[in-house]
Amino acid sequence: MHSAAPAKTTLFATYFALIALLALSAAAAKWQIGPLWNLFIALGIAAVKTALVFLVFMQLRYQRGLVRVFALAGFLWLAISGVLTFSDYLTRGWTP
Amino acid sequence: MNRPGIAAFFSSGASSVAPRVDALFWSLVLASAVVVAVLVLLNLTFLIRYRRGSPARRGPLEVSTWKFEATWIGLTTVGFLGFFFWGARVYLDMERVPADAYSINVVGRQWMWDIRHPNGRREFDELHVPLGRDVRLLLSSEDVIHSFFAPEFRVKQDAVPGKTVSVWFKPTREGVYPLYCTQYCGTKHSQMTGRIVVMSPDAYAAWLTCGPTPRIAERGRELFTKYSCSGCHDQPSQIHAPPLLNVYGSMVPLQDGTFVYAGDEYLRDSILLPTKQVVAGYQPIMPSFQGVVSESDLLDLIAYLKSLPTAASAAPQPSPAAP
Amino acid sequence: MNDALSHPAAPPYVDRDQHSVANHLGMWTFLATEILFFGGLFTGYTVLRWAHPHAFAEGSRHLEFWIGTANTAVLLTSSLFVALADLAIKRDDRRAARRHLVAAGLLGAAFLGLKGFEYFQKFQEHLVPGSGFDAHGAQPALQLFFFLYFLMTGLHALHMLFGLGAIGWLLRQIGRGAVSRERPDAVAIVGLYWHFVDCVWIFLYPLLYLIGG
Amino acid sequence: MSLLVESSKAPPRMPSYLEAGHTVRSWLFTLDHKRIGILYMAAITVFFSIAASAAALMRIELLTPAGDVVTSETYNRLFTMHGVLMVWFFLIPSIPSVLGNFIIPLMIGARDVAFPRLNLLSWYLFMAGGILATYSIVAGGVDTGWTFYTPYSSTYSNGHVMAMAAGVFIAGFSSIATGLNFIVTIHKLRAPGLTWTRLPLFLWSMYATSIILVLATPVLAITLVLMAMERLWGVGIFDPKLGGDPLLFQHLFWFYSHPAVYIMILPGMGVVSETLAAFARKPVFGYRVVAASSMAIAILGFLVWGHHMFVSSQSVYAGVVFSLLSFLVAVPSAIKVFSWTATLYRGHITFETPMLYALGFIGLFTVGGLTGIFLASLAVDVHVHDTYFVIAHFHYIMVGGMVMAYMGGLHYWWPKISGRLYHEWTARIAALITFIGFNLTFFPQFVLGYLGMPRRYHMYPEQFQTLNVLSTAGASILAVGYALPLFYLGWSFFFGRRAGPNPWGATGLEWKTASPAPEHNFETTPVVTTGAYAYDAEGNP
Repeated sequence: MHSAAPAKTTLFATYFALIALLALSAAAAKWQIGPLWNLFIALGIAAVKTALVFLVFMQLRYQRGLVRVFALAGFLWLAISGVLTFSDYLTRGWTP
Repeated sequence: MNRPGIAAFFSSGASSVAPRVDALFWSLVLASAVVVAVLVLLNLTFLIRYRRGSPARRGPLEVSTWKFEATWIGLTTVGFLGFFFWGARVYLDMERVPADAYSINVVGRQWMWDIRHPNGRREFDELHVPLGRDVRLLLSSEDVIHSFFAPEFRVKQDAVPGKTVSVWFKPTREGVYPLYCTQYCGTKHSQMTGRIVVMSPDAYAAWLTCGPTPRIAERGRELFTKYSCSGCHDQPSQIHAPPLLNVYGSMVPLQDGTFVYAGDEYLRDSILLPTKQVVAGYQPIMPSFQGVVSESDLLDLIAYLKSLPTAASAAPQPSPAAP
Repeated sequence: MNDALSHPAAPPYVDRDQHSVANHLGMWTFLATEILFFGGLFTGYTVLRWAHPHAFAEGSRHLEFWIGTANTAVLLTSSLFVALADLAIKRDDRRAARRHLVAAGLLGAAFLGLKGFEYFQKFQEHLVPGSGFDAHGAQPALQLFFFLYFLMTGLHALHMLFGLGAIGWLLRQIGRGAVSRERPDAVAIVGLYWHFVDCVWIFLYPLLYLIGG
Repeated sequence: MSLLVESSKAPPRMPSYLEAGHTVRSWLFTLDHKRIGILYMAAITVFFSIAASAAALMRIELLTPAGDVVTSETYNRLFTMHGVLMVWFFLIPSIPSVLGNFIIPLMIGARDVAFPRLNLLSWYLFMAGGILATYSIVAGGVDTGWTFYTPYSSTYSNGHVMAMAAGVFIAGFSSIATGLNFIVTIHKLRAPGLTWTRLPLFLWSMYATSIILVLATPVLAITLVLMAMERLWGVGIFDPKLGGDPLLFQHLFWFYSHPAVYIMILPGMGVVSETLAAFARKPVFGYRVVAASSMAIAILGFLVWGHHMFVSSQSVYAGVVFSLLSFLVAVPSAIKVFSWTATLYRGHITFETPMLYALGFIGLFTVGGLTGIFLASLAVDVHVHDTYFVIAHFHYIMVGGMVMAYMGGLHYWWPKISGRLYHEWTARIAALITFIGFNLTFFPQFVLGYLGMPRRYHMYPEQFQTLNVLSTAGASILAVGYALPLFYLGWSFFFGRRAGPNPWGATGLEWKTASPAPEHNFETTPVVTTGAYAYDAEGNP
């Protein structure tokens, strides 16, 4: 499993992509298009950056299926916690 | 409360919802008893018949196991879903507060229940309610979480600091019933108990007027000045703040384009969390009174706001004596 | 424990490959727990921000945009160096591996330095939650923003400190030859941790610094 | 019994793990999973005894309606201590850390768990947490209840909340380390031929448990940090005065604590599957479905926490959703009960002590599970929530279920642990006493709850006294049932008849090696060629 590892050029390409995304993120924050849109853009860029780090730096794309499942499990469970918690908050004002 | 334990076990309760809860409860007991009986019978039969050395026939099973598995997965799922719908139906009715319910404020505090009736009459650890009326309790708490539990009414609701929660019931039998706090609230949790007295409407009306009744709306008006609410909200004012006449009971337009119904919860939120729902056309400049106004002052302030001419002036507080 | 002779790999393992796979799986499982550890905070943050959008926007404006941005760049660069160190050790270039790790460690320290500077600033501005907190006329939920700010960045900084410790340990192991081309796992494992802590910051940055709106 | 035959063809004895060293140091610095299991056993026995004493005092207090034995402050500290110690320092580590540690590597044919050092560290973390919790009790106690609800815990309580929370926090990392170890062990160290569909059901249930340990515990950790910070700092996100929300604490807390209930029952289900197969001498009915139901419980268990909050002023709609999901999580549990019953069909059943405990488990767990259905039904839950009905329900699951299973498992694997047999009839009688005492203690509490007696009440209205007296009487019988094994197991450890490798004639790799297990478990790595529970038509392995 060590044989397949990212090449140096891949690492640098990923790094420059990350820095570019950071610049984009910082610029987008200064460009006001409504708080919700800004938030979505900022979090979307963060998600792309994290995906890059996971796939290349953390070599997820070179790992076998099992490790990928474990890497995703954390996020899936985080989603469970967020979605079900918000099933309460978002419907609090509703009355039957 | 005064009845012996075993009789209470089969009582139908003292509120309109109690028989419905009991019907569900006893159906569950019956279904469970059947399941347990079948399982015990099967287990005992197998244990005796297939004890080691018994002459019973063994050998591999002739049928495939998955048919059995599928059958009981299907049956339990259907049975469970049935009980889910039943339970949810009754629950939704329990949560749907009737529009014309008679409102009483209940504040939980370590370790007592502080109760205010609409005319200002106040009592502690004892709640008098008229028979046959839909009674709505507006529960809040001054310190920790408490829980209002009236077992004979099959009603329970936590009183959470920082918000007001409604719970309602319709007493169907005169009498004296226990009231407990069921959310652990500190040292004297087990002494935070009281009584609920269900009286005939006439007796209740008489009871209401015989005690001391401070005019809480008047006190609320004084607080309105004391907390400098009037500086901004009384018209005319230098500061651009929404006027408060005709607010209670109306639909208030908000900055984000939605509307909110201005009930008790809205008034409370507007004082404590003013930027949560900003009225369209105004700036979120009002400071929060969270931690500044005590729970009891807050109730008086809300009482004052409700006493102002309202959008639905034609429908004032329902008079308590009406059935 | 002294009969390792009969087994070529460390005690419970049959061979090195099995050991290496187990190490990776173990680390990823640990990272899943870390996601949920920070996840509790993120859930709390989301609920409160939803309840108090104005206070949170106000709080975000009190933070130094440039420090947050610079720190993100610093961490991303350190991550690159950790990835390079992993590559180097697999190519049996221990000197380069150490050099890259030192660079990553220095960048990590720089991050903490900037963070410390920002903490100091907030302290001077009376924005540290507690009795000395000055809401600057904003609503009380501003204090909740700063409570979360300090807790989230503080826990992140604590993870950074552990990461620095791990890098120090790794440098020593490489120097002793205990980590080498034949046994390179430790670099990848520490690397996984370092990259993960980096990812936490990747989310903290927009959530804390970019929501001023 | 095939005892003599088995022992005569046993291989020449390697030194057992018990003989590998006799110094204190050889125990405290051991990396052997079996010894670590024993260390855990010693520790949880102590915590169980402390927590059980607290329960005994509470039951004595509740003999009379008045608060006449202890003060309210003391009573509140007693039930907090009982809850915290039982949940985090007995139930959660009981089967996983004691029996799991001991048996998992033996069952999969491995020399040890994947990370032996981490395993030892987890015991030390557990002890550190336990000592902090004990310190907070000795220093004056905590009166928040085991649930630590805010704002009571963060602002109003005057107990040693910080020390207690720190203790639980640290013990949580011990849980995580154990779960992580088991996951990797089961994935990576299985003997050749031991495929997932041949895995004994105990391993399936331990795997499912480990997933919960790993994914739920971190949320508890951060929740306790948030609560402690609020207490320390006076500022926090649960504080309504600043616009925080006390219910958020409950969401986060139950996100952990509801799955934690399954940490406390899934391993028990695994033990029961093992013992039933062993004493019915027959494969478990519907093996695949039973294995899958463990995983289903582990995953669905994360979706139902809101059923603890039906009356908390959580949204009505969230309540309905959580209720539906709670009904669904009951389905896999029901599958297990039916499958166990069907397992007995056409078996060759004998009634040794572990089997008695397993049968007791099935009965009590069924009652506990069915009353869980009551609590998932929204309208009924409103009435019985936070009353003795809930107490009875979860004690049927936790004590009737998990403690029964732990005792059953302990007796079942005792020959492997100690190399000796206990006195069978004494053990059977103890199991019977436990079963009777348990029912007498907790069944009256269902009635009390329906009648409206709230939980955590130091004093109570007079009409509840009869049932409380019954319950206390039952508790005294239960105490005898728990005390007996301490004596006869202790005696057997030194003087019991020697057990062969496989005294029960059971399948499973753990029975293929000597008793007590050799230091390195197996002389040669075993190879597996059949599924679990491969008994022939006569019930022989």
